[in-house]
Amino acid sequence: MSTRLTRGGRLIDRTAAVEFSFNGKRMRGFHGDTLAAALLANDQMLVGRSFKYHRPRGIVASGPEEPNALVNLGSGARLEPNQRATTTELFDGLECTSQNHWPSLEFDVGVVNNHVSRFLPAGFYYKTFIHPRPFWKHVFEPIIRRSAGLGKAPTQPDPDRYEQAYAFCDVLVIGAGVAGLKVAKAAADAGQRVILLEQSPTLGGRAPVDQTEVDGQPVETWLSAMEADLAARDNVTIRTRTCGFGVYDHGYVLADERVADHTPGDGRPKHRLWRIRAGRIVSATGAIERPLSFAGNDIPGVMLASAVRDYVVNYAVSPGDRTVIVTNNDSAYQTALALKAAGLDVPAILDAREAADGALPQAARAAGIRVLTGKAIARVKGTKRVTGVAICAQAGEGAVQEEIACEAVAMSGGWSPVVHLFSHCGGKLLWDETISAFIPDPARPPLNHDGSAMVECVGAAAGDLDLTGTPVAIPPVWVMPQGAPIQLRSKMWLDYQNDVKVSDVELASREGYVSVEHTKRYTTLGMATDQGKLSNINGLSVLAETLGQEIPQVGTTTFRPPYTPVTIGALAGEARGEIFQPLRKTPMHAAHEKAGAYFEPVGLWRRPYCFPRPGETHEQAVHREVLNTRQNLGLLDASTLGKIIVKGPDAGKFLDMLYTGVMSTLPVGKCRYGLMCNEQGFLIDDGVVARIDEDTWLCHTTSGGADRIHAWMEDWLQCEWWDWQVYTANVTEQYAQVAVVGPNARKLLQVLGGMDVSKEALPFMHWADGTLAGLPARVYRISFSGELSYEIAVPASHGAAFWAACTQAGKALGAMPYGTEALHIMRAEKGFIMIGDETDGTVIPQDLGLDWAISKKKADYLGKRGQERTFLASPDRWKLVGFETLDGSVIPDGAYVIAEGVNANGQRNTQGRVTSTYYSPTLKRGIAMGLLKHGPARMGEVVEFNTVAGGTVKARVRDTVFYDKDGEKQNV
Amino acid sequence: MKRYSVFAIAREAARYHMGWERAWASPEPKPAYEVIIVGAGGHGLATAYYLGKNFGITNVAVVEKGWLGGGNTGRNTTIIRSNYLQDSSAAIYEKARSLYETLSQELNYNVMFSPRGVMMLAQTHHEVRGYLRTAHANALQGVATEFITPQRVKELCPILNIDGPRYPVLGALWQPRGGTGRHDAVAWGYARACSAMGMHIIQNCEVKGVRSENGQVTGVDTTKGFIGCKKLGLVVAGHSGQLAEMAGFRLPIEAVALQALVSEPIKPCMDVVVMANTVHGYMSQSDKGEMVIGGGTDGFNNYTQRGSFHHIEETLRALVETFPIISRLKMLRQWGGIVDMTGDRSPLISKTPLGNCFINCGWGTGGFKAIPGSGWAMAELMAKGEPGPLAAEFNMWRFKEGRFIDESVAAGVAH
Amino acid sequence: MLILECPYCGVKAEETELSPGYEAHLKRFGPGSSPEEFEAYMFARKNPKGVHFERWRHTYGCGKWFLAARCTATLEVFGTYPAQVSEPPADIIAKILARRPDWKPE
Amino acid sequence: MSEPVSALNGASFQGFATIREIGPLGMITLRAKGLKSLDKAVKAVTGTKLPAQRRIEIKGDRACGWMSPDEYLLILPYAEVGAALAKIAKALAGEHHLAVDVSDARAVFRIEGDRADQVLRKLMPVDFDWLEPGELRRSRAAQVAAAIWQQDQGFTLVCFRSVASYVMGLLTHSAQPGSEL
Repeated sequence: MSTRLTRGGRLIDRTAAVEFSFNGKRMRGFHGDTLAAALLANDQMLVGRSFKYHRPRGIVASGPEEPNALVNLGSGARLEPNQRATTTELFDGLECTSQNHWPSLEFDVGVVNNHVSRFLPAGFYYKTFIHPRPFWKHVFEPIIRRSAGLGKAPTQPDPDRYEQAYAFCDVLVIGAGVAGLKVAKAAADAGQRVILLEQSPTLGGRAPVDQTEVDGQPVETWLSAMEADLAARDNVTIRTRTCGFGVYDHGYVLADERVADHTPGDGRPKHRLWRIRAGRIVSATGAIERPLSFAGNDIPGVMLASAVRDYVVNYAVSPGDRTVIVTNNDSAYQTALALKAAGLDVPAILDAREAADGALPQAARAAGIRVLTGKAIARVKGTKRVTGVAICAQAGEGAVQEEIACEAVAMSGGWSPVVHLFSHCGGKLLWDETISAFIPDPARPPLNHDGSAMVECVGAAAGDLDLTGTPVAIPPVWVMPQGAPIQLRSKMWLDYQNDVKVSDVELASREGYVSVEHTKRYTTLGMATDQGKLSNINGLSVLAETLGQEIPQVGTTTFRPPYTPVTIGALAGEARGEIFQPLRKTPMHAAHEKAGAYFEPVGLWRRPYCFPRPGETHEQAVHREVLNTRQNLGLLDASTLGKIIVKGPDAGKFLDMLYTGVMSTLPVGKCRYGLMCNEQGFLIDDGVVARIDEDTWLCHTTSGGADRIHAWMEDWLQCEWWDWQVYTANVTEQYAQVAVVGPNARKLLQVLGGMDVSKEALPFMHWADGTLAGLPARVYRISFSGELSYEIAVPASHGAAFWAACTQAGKALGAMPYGTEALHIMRAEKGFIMIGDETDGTVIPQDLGLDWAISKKKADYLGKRGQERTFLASPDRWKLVGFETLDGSVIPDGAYVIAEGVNANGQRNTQGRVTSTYYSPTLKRGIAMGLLKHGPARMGEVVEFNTVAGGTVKARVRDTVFYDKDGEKQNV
Repeated sequence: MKRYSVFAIAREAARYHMGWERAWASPEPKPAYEVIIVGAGGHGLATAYYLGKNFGITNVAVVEKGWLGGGNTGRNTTIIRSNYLQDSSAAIYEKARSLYETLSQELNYNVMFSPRGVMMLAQTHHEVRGYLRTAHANALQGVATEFITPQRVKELCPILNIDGPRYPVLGALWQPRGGTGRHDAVAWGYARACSAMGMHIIQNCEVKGVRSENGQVTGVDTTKGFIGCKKLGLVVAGHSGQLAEMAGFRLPIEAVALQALVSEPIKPCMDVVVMANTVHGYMSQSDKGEMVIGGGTDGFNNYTQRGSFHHIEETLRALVETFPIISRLKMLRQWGGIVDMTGDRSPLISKTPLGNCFINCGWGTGGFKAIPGSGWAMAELMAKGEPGPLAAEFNMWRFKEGRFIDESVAAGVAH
Repeated sequence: MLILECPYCGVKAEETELSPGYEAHLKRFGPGSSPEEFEAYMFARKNPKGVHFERWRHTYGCGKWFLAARCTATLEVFGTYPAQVSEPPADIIAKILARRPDWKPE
Repeated sequence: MSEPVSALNGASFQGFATIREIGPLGMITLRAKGLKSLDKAVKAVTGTKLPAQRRIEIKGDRACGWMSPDEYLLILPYAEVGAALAKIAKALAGEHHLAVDVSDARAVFRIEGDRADQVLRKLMPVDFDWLEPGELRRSRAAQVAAAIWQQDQGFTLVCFRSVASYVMGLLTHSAQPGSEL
């Protein structure tokens, strides 16, 4: 059984006991433990089930490469699926459960897949479940989905906070092992600004476990001195628990800091995403040990040799009393020595090499350990945990020579440098024959913005596996034994989580899925949550063998970020709830909230849609607001309308290019409606332009258009007509703007007092500056509703006060606030177009009967040439008309006018569509505008609109002005 | 071609699956073919397949510079839907969707078409009107969609936060027979079927030049030498501009990066595909349990297959707001592809200024769902030399006339 | 995640502070131009895999448009310069040629 | 006349740094380039010289910041804006320029304390190690435009008025006790 040793454990604090639970079972560990170490200390060998065959799974590794020991961590709102036990720091009260089994970890019904695994080879699902057709969606797929999927889906919103931060440095070192620390120090000595990231809580990497000395000093002495040295420097920042997980272009690196994973609920952010911009990136990310492929290498108790060493040395955890070592290189001998030093039994070291005479093998022999060279594991015995191994010759076909009882197997198939960060942005790799691994090619690094090398690797990440002072050679041993028959190969796991075996890769190759990407995708090799950290090279080598090619010929797969999976909450950062997105508020926003407004988003703004009273539906409220405005007085917060000042000697000329009409001739003091088109000719914005003085205009835009149109103006001024003397300023937010609308509008302004707003002093389409209610105000006499109407702009800082004054003074005049929906209905009753309703990016002003707003005399304006193209100039375009239903009903939103017959693709022909359709409370019937082929020539004709239910609605074509055609109401 | 079936698997299991034959052959190129398709992605392979199946043209080579299905076919979020607004789009995407319904049976290869339903959320009143318009258009186009209530949205996708607070769900456009497929399998299934018809799929063969005489195409220079042809189809997505340049014309196309990502797998919690265009995010759950998430495109020309990470962050913000439970899941893998965007964001299936050279490109962010329909229409165009009704509107001369096929006009986007 | 130096304010701005604007040095064709000229102005974009001249606006900074010479295949930036020119300046051309000797300016 | 009210009416938050909304301040956007009298016009309003690229010249409660090659931000007491605009108009009469009151279009925050920079390091893609005293940096705070400079042992941040509560939310989130960098 695996257990806690009575002494040792460099990372644990035996004075700080910690309680936790696994599958409801209470267990004890120590502060400093990882969850994996603590589980092993409690003899929890079986920790999960595999993806496809639901085979028993135990802990294999000790770091982020762990494919098996994934747990549901926490519960309720803090449930976190697929948490790696090997990188989870133990804390008091930790709860976790194992994954992917039913009803229990020990007894899992899904294991039936294991018993029929012969019928479920790689890609079996592509070859079956084809008939009968509906069965895929309704029978087969649900079964497959349910048996896949690993961890539990959370059911509640995440209660934790996340945040992000920016950092800048000259040199970013990722990985604080000996190599990383040395680079950091050298860069710091050179006066550079250094950031050093380390994914684990402590510095030193593998050195404290694997080395006794660094630069002639005891390793712990060297490390503390180095740590103290770096910590004392102003130009070095060290961040532990921070994984640099992705390298992006131009020196951009993302790192995930696990701020409070080990102290959940303490109020600190759970994670912090670092966005680092580095001049140079040094990847000191070490190497990951590879498993060996032998039959039964997935049985709980078979572990990486380095992991066994880590558990013994760092956590004083024994994987079992008797551990067999199997290896193709010297490093695993360290495990044997460590186990021996901890008083544990190592019955044998099986070395696939014909000879093993290095210092470590000699030391092992000297320690009395039985070293068998040229040997392999024929198969591992046991089901839910290892009970022994059968030994054979590596050179043979697996004839068993001897069986050894043991509780654990520590394997080492060599080491793969962690080249991920070098590869993320296109760095190329070389195959190193000596260590049988891909290493970064320094001649073909990823490039920075200036063309220089962006990432360099050092230490083990660069292939320097020289841990003990002697050069390391790792011969290729890809399958054990070399001549293993298919029966054994179909029991050799490459990808433990996804259940991909040697035989699966061979099958893929046999079927022609020979590109490494095809093999991966066909077998799912390397697609598990460890992203192939343990399996990729072994799988690739099997593929190369079956193809009779060299590994570099077969190639490697592309490494994509992230290096280890990153919590999505950290990537979303602070942006949730109230600060999910900026929510733009007008100065009157609080007053609207108080008045019970129902808001709608308009871009990032919130505008009141209507102001429902208790017991009123939104529709009832809208209708009341329309009628009250038409009969008495309505108040609209129009602050969101864009306001852009355009000034300069060439401003008139500029606006004449920008608008379809002429603005240069607008007299000072007057207003004019204008349309803007893009170069394609399509209508993009509209609004009223006011001439402020000789060389100043104020352009109103739609609410959504202010920033876009301002940018559009600047684009033309900076990039095309840069010699024109024009300045613009977006003053949208400087003003709170209130539309005072209805028969009592003038009366209200008179009550507020301070300005002559009579018909004579301020005629329709004029503006004036003055004082209202004691505030500086600019009053525009314009109307978007057909009523007597003023729009009043006051400084935003006085907006709330002005709104309150209007509301207060308006009480006696029947004033009510109205929202955007009432605004829409009133403008539709008047036949005014709305950008976004009548336009959709494919409509030109001519389609909307707005020819009166297009200058015929101007040689040019933006969009003019576009509008001359054949399709846009066609007489057959759909044009704007009004519609009224024969029965007074409302035409459904989005309905099309149907035409006879079907087109070549069998679709029903159409000849138009509705663009605005409302129930008009004023006229007490449905009204609509829409586009119709040859529309203006078809007045009085009855056409049919479709409904989604398959019916039709008959409507008569008419003009677009439903209300007060002669404009008597607005011209009083 | 040996048929795939559960019986075949049982038979092979007895001999440890040693008897399976290659899914497709890997021949060396012949000196000439009747038709060469450049690009062995989904669209190219489907074009070849329908040339054979619908027109009996099997003297076809599909040449591919890398491995088949290795471009955008293998990099997308596998959404299949046809709830498009414009008639010509709806026609070709619906053709594709209906072909997907029976594609597994037709190819004898399970492409795992899963009509689990696609919903596009309406989160502003403007979006409601846009989707109502699409629903009315679809009703006339023969595309089965409906506009559903927020309550129905919640029933179909319980993990959705329909109450906002920022963008409450006001309804959704629902296409019950939309869904997902297994992207690699689509390419592999077509490749296997093409190979069975005797067509040549030539991988690791990059086209370096296009040859012509008297304004007619005569063949292509490749890394495996010159290969002659009577007709040439360019179906290479992100690299269309390069191929067009070799053929001597310029396309209304820009190449930009589009990104996607998946989470670690979790047990099934989402049975439908959800697209939330107001906040720019879409998500579904794969059969493996991964949440499959699509991001936005970069706004600059890019051939690196790497996008800018802030788009991923924007997408994830939006999705955490929409699906709060994903906050504690982990992003497992992110990647990018190069998409070719045309001037109206709709594809080109068109003759070109070069005689007997045809182009199929410009699928932008939405190509996977179109594969069978695109191949069908392209095959018809190449076989007859003139477009059929499916391809007619997608000619490359529409830009000169200003005759756009603009899908962005409704609230919809072309993912 | 690009960084580009704004030639107006000297800030090494990151991509999120900028807005991209696609191809630079377009010549505007208005009324009177042929259908072919207008189509080319609107749609026939250079889409090179290699050296490209493009527009960027320092949106979250000084608000100015500037131009950049960048490689679309490696994302290397050769230089940035103000937008008020109709063709790339000589020093930018020289910088490109220093790193891409085979490149031919149009 | 009512008193002008700033966007958040002087809201504040005490975390590991102090966040205060201040104002309203008088602000004028002045667009002009290479004019002879520009120095004089600015001096008349703010008492400072014309700032160089990316600089802000501060004098008491007045300042002039460089916003772009042809744009300056003039800061002065709110009540004096009208008079200042008149001064500018007079000084630059006949020359091409644009001067406009933007006092009400902005919200202004102070971020103070030893670790004030950390609050901003979480929100802005700006290398604060290299932000010099007297440097005005226009950038982005999370999802909105913002300008910042160091002043009196802290930072002043200017953003648009409509997003003031969003920015307050950001600053509050970033200054939470326990979340020091």
